[in-house]
Amino acid sequence: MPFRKIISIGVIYAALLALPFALKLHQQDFMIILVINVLIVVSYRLMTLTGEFSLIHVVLMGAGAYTSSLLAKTIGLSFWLSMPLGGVVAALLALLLSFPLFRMKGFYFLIGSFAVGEAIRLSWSYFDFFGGPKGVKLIPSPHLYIPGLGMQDIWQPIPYYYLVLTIVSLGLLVLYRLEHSRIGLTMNAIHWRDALAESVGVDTWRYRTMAFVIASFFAGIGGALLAHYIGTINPVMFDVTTMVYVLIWVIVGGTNTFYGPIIGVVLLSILNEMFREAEQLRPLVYGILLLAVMRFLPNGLDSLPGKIRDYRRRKLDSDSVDAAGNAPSQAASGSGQPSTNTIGPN
Amino acid sequence: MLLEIQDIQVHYNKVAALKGISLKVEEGDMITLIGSNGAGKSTTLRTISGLVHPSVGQIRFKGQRIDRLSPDKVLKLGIAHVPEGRRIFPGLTAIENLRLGAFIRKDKQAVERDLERVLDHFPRLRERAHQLASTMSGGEQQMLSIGRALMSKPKLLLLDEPSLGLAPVIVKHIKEIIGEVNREHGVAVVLVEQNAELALDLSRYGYVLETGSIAIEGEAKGLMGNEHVRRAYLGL
Amino acid sequence: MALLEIKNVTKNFGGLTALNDVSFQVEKGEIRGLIGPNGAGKSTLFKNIAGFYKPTRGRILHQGRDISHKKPSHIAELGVVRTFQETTLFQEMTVFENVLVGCHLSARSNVFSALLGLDHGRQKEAEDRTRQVLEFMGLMERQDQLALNLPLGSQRALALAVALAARPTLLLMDEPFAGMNAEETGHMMSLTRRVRDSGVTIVLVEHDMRAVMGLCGYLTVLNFGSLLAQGTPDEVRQNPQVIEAYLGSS
Amino acid sequence: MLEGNVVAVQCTSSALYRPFALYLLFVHLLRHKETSVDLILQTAVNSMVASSFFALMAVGLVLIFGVMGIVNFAHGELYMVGAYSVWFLYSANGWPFWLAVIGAFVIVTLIGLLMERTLFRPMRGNPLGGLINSIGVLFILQVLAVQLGGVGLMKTVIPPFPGSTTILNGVSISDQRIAALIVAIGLLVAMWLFLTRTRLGWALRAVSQDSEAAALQGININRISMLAMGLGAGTAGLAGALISPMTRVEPYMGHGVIITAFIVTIVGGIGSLSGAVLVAVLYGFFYTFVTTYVSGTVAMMLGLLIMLFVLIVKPNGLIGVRASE
Amino acid sequence: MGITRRDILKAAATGAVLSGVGLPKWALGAKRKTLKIGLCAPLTGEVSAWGLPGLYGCELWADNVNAAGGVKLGGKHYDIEIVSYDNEYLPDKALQGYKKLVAEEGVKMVMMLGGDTWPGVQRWANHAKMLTTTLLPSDLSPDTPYLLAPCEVHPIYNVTGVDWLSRKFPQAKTVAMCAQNDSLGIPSVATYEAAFEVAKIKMVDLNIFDPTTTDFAPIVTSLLAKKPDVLCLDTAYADFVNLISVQAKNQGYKGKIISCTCDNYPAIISKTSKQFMDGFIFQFPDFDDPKLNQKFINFHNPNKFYKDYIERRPGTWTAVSWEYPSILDLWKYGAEIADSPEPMSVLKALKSKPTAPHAFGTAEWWGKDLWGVDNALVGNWPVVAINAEGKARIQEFGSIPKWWDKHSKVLIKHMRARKQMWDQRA
Repeated sequence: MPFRKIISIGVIYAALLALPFALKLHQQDFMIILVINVLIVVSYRLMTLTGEFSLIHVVLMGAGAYTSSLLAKTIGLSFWLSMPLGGVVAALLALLLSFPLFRMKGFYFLIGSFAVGEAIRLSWSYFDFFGGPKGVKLIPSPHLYIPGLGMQDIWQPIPYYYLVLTIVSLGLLVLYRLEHSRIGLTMNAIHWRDALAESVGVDTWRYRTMAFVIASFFAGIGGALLAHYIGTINPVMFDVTTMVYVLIWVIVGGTNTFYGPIIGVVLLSILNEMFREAEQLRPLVYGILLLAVMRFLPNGLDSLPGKIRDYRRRKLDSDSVDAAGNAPSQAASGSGQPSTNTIGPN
Repeated sequence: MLLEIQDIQVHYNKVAALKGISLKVEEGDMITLIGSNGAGKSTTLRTISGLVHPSVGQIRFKGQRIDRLSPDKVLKLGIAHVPEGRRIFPGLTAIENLRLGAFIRKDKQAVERDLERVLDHFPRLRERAHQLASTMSGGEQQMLSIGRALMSKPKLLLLDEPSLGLAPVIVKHIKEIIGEVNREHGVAVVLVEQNAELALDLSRYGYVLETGSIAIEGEAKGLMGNEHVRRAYLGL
Repeated sequence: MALLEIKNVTKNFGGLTALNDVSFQVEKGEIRGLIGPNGAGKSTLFKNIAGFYKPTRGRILHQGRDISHKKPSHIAELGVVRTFQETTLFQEMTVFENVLVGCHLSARSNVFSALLGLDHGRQKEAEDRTRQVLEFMGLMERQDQLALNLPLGSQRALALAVALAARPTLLLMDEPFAGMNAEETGHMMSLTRRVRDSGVTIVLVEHDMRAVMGLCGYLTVLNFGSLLAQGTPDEVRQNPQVIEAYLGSS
Repeated sequence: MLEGNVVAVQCTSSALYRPFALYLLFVHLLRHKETSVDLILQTAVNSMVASSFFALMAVGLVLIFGVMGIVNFAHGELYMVGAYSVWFLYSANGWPFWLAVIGAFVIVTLIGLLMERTLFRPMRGNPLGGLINSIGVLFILQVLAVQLGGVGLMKTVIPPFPGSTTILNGVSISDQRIAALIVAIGLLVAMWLFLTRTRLGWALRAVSQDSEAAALQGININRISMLAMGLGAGTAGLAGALISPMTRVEPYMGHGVIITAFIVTIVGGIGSLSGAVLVAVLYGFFYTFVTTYVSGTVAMMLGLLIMLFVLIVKPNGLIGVRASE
Repeated sequence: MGITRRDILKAAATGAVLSGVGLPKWALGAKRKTLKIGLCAPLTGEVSAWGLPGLYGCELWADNVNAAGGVKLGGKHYDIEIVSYDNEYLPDKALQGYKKLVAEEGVKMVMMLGGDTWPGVQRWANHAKMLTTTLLPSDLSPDTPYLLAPCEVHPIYNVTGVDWLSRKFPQAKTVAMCAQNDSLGIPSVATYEAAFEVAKIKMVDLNIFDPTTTDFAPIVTSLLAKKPDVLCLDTAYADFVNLISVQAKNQGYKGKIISCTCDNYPAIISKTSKQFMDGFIFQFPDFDDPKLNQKFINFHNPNKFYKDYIERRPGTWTAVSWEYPSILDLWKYGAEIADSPEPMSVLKALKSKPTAPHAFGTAEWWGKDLWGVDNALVGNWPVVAINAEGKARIQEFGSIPKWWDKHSKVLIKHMRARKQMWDQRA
């Protein structure tokens, strides 16, 4: 890792550690939710590495939240066991769902994942076991043994913030390493050309499933962290509206880089708080922002540096070289054929 | 001069598909482009019909520049393109396909007359007029595709691999049809073919394309026995 | 025993018969040319061998093992690797990464070892292999470029390198010479020979007859989904049926 | 007799807590035997109305997807705008009802055209981008509805036909529903005639089957896209306009509708208009019967699972007829 | 009609905020000191109908009180300021909002809708010892010492309507009921079951539907198939009451209808008929009802309040428009007794006597048997019926405690069967 990167990450973490003391009480809560959402979007991006976009991520987050809450409430399991189990159950659910879902690709996968997700979510509000539409209340908060202080109930925002920050950082580290390992490389390869990957022996089904399962594990962890902080969950919290927000965060941020979705969620969440005064108009801001990003940065905010670089380079080029003979040609037919990567269709 | 192409270049992404091609078509003429896969034959036709725009060079049709026009404008000027693989509309009936060929025309009565003419010309299509195009055989689909193009009453017809995937008997029939279209309707034809024998036999003039450039050109009869052609095809 | 045996393979799409009872064999160490006019069924046959399609009838044997109903990735694992028509690469990845993905089989790792860095040895092995292949294909100095920025010739070489990285015993090359000029073709031909000399059997689908005739010792000709002729280039060239199929007769 | 009823009642309520919905459906059909003729007939009448609206919504989605390849998430909001337009023109500003319905159709069509021109056209070939843009529109339209009508209670659209017609003893249907049903069916027939009998209709279908070949016939793809989007949006708006006197007119009313429309579209085959209409009818009956006999949640859950099943069986698209390679 | 000038002004103002110009929310500094009261409720989204009209009511209440000289506590005069936070009816947003109101705005009481948004707040509210109110007494439990349900004791008051019905129309023998499946609908189902059992009216059908339902034709069909004498709509949302009633009329129903609420009933009459709606029984009076001018009513000047509200915020009046203000009335009463605005002092003052002034008359602190804590204010509750002129009028004030004294066992039985007792809800 280059030195500059280490320094900047160090600075960011120093700021993150000091931050709660500079914040007002409700902003501390905001930070906790935001940090959890960072894990949600970054894990969602792992899915998109293989080129698939799902609409079930938030439901799997809910699965983690429900599992952990119910285990903690009904059999009194410790948070330290129920939380990872929440992740495991979400991952297992994803594994199970991968069999029907990965028969589909692209748009069909998107819609298929939406169908299963919504059916699962409706079952929470339908069956008493999950608490029905009211959901689960009075979810216990985690306890931690701190030397010198004894057993501590971690429910106040600052300690919980550090707990969340630690777990999410670990999650991010894992996701980062995974992406930069050969496995991540292979997932990326599947995204670009799944047939080529298959032809050199990559079992694309296996890798898609792996990405889905791991992403869901972290979504489940995120859900559990949320549940044990708020103390209550209900099916509406994990509905398609929430999913749409995750999708927006990820896409506005951009999926080309690890930090893209993080930029998306941080920026939009802060904007959302800033526009709280606008009350009824708040979603309008979202809508317009979304359209603007798609119009000017269709690959997300993280494509901005590259665009600027491109622009500079082009400017340099056109200054130095007479580019008249090299104007890039456009296959701008009136036809609606999408930009297939074909070369010479003869 | 009906069509004149001056040194056009076409790039897909950054790769050059055509590296400077020039050719000419006279009124009522029939020329052919032959060459192996990837030589740039289809790209040339797609560039003429406006599906692709050249990065360099000009295309003139009856003296007017058309290299920046969209396909519907090019068609209105009188150039019809029968694409590779037929590309008929599978969910429409044969007759609906044919009528769509005349989509740009406003002269309703003349369209009906031409429809009758095309159906006379292709009795097989009349038999299957109300059948879904997807249920037709390959040869019938090819006829439909040519018939559809004729419905726009073109001055110039671009034919891309009309014999592709067809059995020899059908190929023969298609060849006859192309000849008739050229002679009887007075339509100029640019024919792209793998089947060089067929193409050169029909045409007045031929161009042999190799990797985006014209390797050799000349009167079709002269090209027939040309070593260059044989080599391009069979590696002699 | 032949390296590859195609036994009575038929492939139907709906009502269309793309391959009709095709049988032939490829011996170890050959460069076999598979030719025929457009639409003859060459690509379909390739896809059947590589597992992207399943034959409707018939069997495909590789080293005596039936591979006709296996998944593409499994077939690749058994040593049958294909390249693609046109240039199919991981466009937005570097040359090095492209080949590294190709090494997938020789150094697979699981999630946990990848995370904990336990696969360091295998990782290094894969990287060594990648460098070796890049060296072999003469792509070493371009290893950090994005695939999409390479000139056509290098892109094709890279496609070959990706396939080679998977350590094939049988390489299926789909039109590697399409769109190349004479110089590029010549370079690609020598690369192909080098690959064969390194012990890889090659089946080549190609329209560029100079390349085919120059490379292949034996040709198989398909037309309308059926086997039309087989023989040495000279035999095939003289074969009246082949001439008719290509140049047409009227 | 009464005794039996009580059992049935207990069963209905406890149905919420039991897992085997299909089994329950069966049990309930048996339990309701004593009133079944009336109930089944009335439910069938209800189903027909539901079906026609499902069909209107689904046909629009299919048109837009077929021609432009875009999944329009804002389709439910176009429906909402249709309903709001009627409320605004008819209830708030005293236009005649039918004029207001036409007004709604025009307004929503214009919104559709605007969306095509400014948002979907630049996204051609980028389905995900189109989807995201439609979500942006969804937010904007919801906010506009809140701004136009305020929050609080639903907007009241007084039915212009307050009466109801008794079809059979105990089976009746409101005149408003009859009127809406007639218009909906009329529109579907008109659309079918347009698509199968007119040049423009053929052109539209041609573009959805092979847009490049269509361009080669001189069909302007941009114009056809606008036609499809205008028509698709217009039908959604009309559905909203017609249903406005019968449902909750509020900014979020499009939400539930879009899920149903997706189910119908997917199960019917996403490129197929006739498939969409057929499935809309079947699903309308299925949904209404399950809602009547078991519960709306179960109906929705089963609908989603049916959709999933169809996706599993035909995972790579249900596009009816496409050119084979 | 639709858009008023005020709306446009508001939109313009919001636009200004958006464009970054920024308008101070509380533009002019007050001369007197200010006391803040928080409202943490859904102000946007699908549940906003339960929050926003309440905010409008509270603002009117505050303006009235301030105009009359504010509140005098400990020798000082205070103005009242309502500080609101939109919790979007989401637990996490509710928690943030609650903290913001309490810790940063320094409010002296937080009013909430309750339900989904309460449990997340509970722990912190206890920790901060903050006086909080809810409209949903089902939030009460022994763990909520500082939470009051001082206005609505939903759904217990529904027994008064059924009681009145059974006395007025003894010929009614059967009832069919529908209810949405949520935290409002289910406890209400138990209450109606108990009330009908006491009234000896047989329940012949019960249809519990999903809150996302939009088409009520199938539900009404299945209800009417049982040919009931009475149709009971449970605690349906206002929009549901509207749609169900219209469906019932269209499917030829001619019997009685009883419901917990019937907001905006003129709209329903306009969609059905006066004749059809004649005799519709529910529990929420119009505030222009002259019967509200009786001596024992504690809501301050209800008729004028209603008139002013309608003028200010036309078309938005619902039950919450007066319910939150009535809580403010009670708070003012408590603060004046305590002579201090401090939350715990106010709470102590309020609970110091077994009774307190409820909007509809003096009521007692009650609830131990149902919620494990006596934090709900229960007394008389009006029974309202629509008359032949299409106007809702109070028929009587029924006494909830009197009913309870006789029939508590029945209610507890049904509550337990529906798993609504506080010990079952934890």
